[in-house]
Amino acid sequence: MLTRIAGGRILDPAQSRDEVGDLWLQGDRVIAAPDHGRADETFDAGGCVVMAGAIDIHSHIAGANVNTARLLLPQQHRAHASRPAATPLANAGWSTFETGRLYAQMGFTTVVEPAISPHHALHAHLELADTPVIDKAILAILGNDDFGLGLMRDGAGPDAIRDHVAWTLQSSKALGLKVINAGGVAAFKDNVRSFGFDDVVPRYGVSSRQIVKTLQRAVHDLGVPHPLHVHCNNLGLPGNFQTALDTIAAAEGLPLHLAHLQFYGYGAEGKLGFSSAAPKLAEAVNAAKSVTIDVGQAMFGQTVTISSDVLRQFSARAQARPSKYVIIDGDANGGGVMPYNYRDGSFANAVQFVVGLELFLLIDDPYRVYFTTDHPNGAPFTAYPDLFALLMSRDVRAQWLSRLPAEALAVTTLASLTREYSWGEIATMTRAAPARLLGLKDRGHLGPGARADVAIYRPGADLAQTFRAAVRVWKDGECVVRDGALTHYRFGRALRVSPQPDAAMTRRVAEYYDARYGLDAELLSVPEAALPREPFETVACPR
Amino acid sequence: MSALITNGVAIDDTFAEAFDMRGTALVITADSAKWALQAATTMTGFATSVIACGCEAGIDRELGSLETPDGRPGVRVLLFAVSTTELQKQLQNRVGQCVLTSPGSACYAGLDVGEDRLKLGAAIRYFADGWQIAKKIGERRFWRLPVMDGEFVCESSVAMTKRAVGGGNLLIMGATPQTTLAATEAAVEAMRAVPDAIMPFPGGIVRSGSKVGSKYKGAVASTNHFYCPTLRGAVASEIGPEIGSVLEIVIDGLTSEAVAAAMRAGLKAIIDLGPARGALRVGAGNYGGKLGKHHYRLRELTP
Amino acid sequence: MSALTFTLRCPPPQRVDLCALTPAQLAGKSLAEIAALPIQTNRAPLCVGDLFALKDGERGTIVFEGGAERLDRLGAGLDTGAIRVIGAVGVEAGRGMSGGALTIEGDAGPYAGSGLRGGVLRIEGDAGERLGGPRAGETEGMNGGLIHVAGHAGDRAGDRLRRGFILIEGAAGDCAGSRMIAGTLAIGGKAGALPGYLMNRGTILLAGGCDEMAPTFGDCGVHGLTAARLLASYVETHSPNLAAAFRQPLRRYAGDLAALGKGEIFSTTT
Amino acid sequence: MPVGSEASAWIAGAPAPFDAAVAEAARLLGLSAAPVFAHLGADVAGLREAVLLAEQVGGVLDHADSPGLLTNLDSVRESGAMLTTPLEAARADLVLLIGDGVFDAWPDLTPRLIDRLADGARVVWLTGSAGGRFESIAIGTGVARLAALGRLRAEAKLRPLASTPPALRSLAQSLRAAKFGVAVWSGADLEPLAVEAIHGLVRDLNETTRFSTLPLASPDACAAETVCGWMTGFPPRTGFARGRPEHDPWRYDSRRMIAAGEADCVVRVDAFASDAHIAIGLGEAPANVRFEVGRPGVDHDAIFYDARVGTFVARPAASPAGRSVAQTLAAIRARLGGPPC
Repeated sequence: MLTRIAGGRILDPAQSRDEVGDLWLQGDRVIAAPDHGRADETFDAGGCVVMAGAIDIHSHIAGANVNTARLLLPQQHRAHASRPAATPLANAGWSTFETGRLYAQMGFTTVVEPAISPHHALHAHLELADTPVIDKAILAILGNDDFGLGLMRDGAGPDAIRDHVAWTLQSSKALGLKVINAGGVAAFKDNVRSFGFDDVVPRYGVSSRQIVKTLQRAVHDLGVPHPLHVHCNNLGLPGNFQTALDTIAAAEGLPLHLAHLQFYGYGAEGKLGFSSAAPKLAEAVNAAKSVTIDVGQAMFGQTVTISSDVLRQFSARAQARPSKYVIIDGDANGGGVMPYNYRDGSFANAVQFVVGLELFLLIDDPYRVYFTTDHPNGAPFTAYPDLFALLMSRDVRAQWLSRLPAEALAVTTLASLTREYSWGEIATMTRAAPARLLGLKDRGHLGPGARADVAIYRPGADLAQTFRAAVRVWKDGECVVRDGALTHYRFGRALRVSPQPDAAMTRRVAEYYDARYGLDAELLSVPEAALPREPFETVACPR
Repeated sequence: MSALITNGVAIDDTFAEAFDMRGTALVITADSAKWALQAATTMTGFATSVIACGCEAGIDRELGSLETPDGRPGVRVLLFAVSTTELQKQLQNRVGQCVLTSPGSACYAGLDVGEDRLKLGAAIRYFADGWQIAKKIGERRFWRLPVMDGEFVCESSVAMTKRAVGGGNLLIMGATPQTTLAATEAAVEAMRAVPDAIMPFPGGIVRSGSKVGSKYKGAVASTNHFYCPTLRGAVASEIGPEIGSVLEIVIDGLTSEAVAAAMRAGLKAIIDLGPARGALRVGAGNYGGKLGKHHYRLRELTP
Repeated sequence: MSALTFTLRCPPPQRVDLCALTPAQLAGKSLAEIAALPIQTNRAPLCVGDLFALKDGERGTIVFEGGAERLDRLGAGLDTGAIRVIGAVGVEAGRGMSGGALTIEGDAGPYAGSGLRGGVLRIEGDAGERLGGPRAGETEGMNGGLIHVAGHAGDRAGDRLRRGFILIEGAAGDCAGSRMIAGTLAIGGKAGALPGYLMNRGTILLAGGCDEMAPTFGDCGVHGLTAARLLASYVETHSPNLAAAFRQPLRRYAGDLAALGKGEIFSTTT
Repeated sequence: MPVGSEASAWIAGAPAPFDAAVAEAARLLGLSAAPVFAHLGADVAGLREAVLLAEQVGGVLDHADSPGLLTNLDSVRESGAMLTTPLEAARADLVLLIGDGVFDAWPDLTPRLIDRLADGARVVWLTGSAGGRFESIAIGTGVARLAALGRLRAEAKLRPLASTPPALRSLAQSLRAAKFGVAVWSGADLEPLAVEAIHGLVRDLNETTRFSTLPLASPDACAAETVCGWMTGFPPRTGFARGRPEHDPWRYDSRRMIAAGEADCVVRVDAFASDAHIAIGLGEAPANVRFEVGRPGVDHDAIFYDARVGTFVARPAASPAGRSVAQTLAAIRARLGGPPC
């Protein structure tokens, strides 16, 4: 099957291409224009923008904590439409099927679930396998687990740490490694109620800084393309920008990714003791070239926060709306699920909203700032189209700002920012940059050989609507979205890295599981064969 | 100044000049009329003039047990101040110190409709140190504060009107202090029957009528020397030789109509009493009509 | 003009969902359109006209002649107007009502008045379990308005009650007022065991005693409370009997001390 | 897939070819106005196909162990909860067992949890009446248990209560003094309000110390809850008659529906029974069509819920044999024209 997408504006920052022209797809790949030029199918993309499928590097779409959130909030996600025959359960209120459908309709073709406890990796992969259309991946969590902290406590060398990370990535079939409130969650198990970057975990005698730096080094040494993905300490607290600054400084030239930086952009200025510190953070990020961040934009409305930062979720429990929460003391990180309502009349929520936008607009390099709402923590991913519009239009921003409390604007700088993201910058931030960050060489661009993941948008006056409903989306060369609606299912694969741990580490882990749990460590790993279809695609670790 | 003479009483061709105020009303109940009145009297004490008391307050009327929310005897009191902030402060201080403290009392909104609402129970509930309980009954919300004789029930909020008027007045002039007082007392008694209006001074009467300003720096008001009989020969006096004593009645009302009605009732009582046992002349205080937006012409109020 | 009348033709062959049949939703609809509204809850198609004979009338006043235990969600979402049912109804009668009046001249199933926010629900027969209570997964039950049951009520009447009044003339089942958040629940007959279990705030009146008080309610003695007089005045028009009970000297039990402990049970059996 | 000479499918009690039984099952389900899946004992793949089939035929999904499952879940979703995992619970210095059914719900409770506790850890069992193993306090069941749990919670908040039995008061002090306590019970065994009281107790304790809970339910019910959760957003007692998932624990109670004559076709999937099978037909014990199915992890590779870890594990079959639940249900769905998924 040879497909020609004709006469669209091809926007491919990775190839420095921005021109009206044709794009050719054959099988599951983008190809150079063939000599004979006769397509089986031609789509007239005149007036449209043609981009690679978008990539979301941080969105909580699957796994035990997400499912707990579904079960916790039955009233919040009722289905209101019956399903179309060709897409079972796609209109269920909050299903994996609906997740795949909604992402595809926005032109997203790859999504990373960024926080999976290794013991729940199989569950997460099962959910991802039931998430149609998109490719997906998980990041495995370490940094609060007894085995890993024990290695650090006992002074294990970098090789042992590296092998443990490799074992974990291999066992959980993950694309990368995440650390969440490093040491803080473990400390909470000993009833510690606040935990900073240089605080020391009881029983283990290691600080958060040591944990982050140790794991950062291990990930780097393994050659895993995606740098350590860090959820810092002190999330959500006034004055916590200092924690983020300290963490950025601790990168010391090695790659490090800071997740949902918005939640760390808070000063303690102003009469309410809460203000935007986004300019300070943006300055630090601009200067630290080895650091990447995603924003975790907050948008107004009802949502639910899902986090493996158990300490943070517990500390914030009084803010749950509706008033209920689940806190899980897990085998390592566990999780916390708490419904929350961001209100535009709330001073604090308005500051959060503004901090995110400030970070987007003040960080210069679109290759180092990633587009996320930390779905669903800042907002559901379905809010992305509105967020694109906010970034691309000062007028849209001005309209939103007019609804916010004046006190909130007084402790922020957003009103003075004039930058408007170009289509090219949006394409970079959502395609070229995340593919580079995750080491996905055949995604995020439209050069010959690229995977035929293509999204086409028809720019209109309403930018949010433009991005909400892609005109066409191809996944692996198959057209799955027409005029903003998913036509049928196909199932993508989970992307993973496959570093080989030293056999000695495998033995050591096995001994640990036997001694501590009386279980075979293999019981909690993800066997490839157990999953349906063709579950995994391995991403190379170049080192 | 030409005088209209009615039943021998001269009514000056002048007007009382009054000002916009913020006003509200409370209903205070207790197990007996005696204790309802006690609480009301205490909370409206030292509330003669906003100049020094923060607010002007008084008893509007006593209520029978069929007229109150809890079926007990009650008293309706009115409070007036020049700003919402001040009225709020006075309300919570006075209810907190004088009603909350009074045996068996309860306190309800005496005004349901207004441009704004003031915190009532919502402001003093913290006295209960966490033991306070809110209770919503229909559209009304009450706070219940455990106290040593049971519970103090206090409505959460009360309406406030911005259409209240303060400073309606009558100047009652007679031959002797005795006849002047008799006429003024008669007027006050008649005026008390008028709803939505109070006379905040002692017994409704002020003998030290004031003018704006003073020779002393910082004082905003001083004695109204134009009406002081003992200065008659020393100043450009407003009173003739037949006047030996002047008393004033100041009226605040939730509406301008209430102030006018009170003045009308007072004038009628004075005229009905006649000059022999009462007043020779009735005037009113004003500032030339430039300061207050409400003008009550005595001639128009004379029956 | 007389009321729009739905006369039950036959026992319902399946449970039916009648939430579409409220004055606001039927306003402007022709009789034929109303008859064609789907009400089935399984795969067998069933329309209003299949189950009911319709007699045209004013849309603001609706009468159901004949009831059945399978008539679910009758009057759910009612916001204005009046619905009268001559007969029994199934689950969730008047769920989420925000105004108007729903009168059931018969028994109601479980979850009657669930999540009521306003209006008056009157049940002349008995009510099933969880009267006014939340559906599974909701954090709040009834949030305003008034429910009056002439007969008895099942277990956990007033579960998670947050605002408004539930008046039960007859007996109530176990754990009446469980998990109450606030509001007022008055029971004329005898209540079952552990009224007010885990209640945080709110008032329960037991005019006929109960099978067993929870040990986590503290006896605060007998009082004539002004607040009870206020409640009596409000309840008077709906239930002179319960109003009279509120005016009696009442023993006050504070609780549930296992929970927030700011609720109370008033008992007339001093 | 021939299984020797023995039949693997039956129609009306008579052995039948698999395809014929699939056709008959599809016919019954296709004709049914109100099909009800009354039990869902299956591995993940089987559950997945059950959900898809239920959607296809507009049926209702329930599980025989829903009462216990929902007793646990309702309290979580209505009030919230502190939860932990079976592995983490072994870290506790105090384990509070509640209800007589706790060992029935988790037969491996002793080896998997109690025996793995550190030296010095304390186990207290709040039993119904009998004196149990461990240190036990009999608190009764039903209303008596609710009253006792309320008392325990109030005592743990240091509320002044009259006449609390000394054992309960002393236990409340121990709960406050625990460094990491874990309460364990079976949802099938406890009153819903008892579970609510325990979660409230644990919430209160976490104001000053660390405490969590390990609510037990049957493993295949947990699996059904989880798979239905990600596929539909809801746990069992979810129906599809109107083309979209609707969750309603009262209306979609399969036992009630069958008793009330509301269900006109019943499907029971029980791959964990000794005679692993799927039965379709009328009534509590349907017999119009019956399929023998393979046992998950024994006769075919499977992923299922493992009570030892509180999540899914994979187990490859030692010697593959028989059709799985998934294969059987998928065949029925395909026969009904369901799209591949």
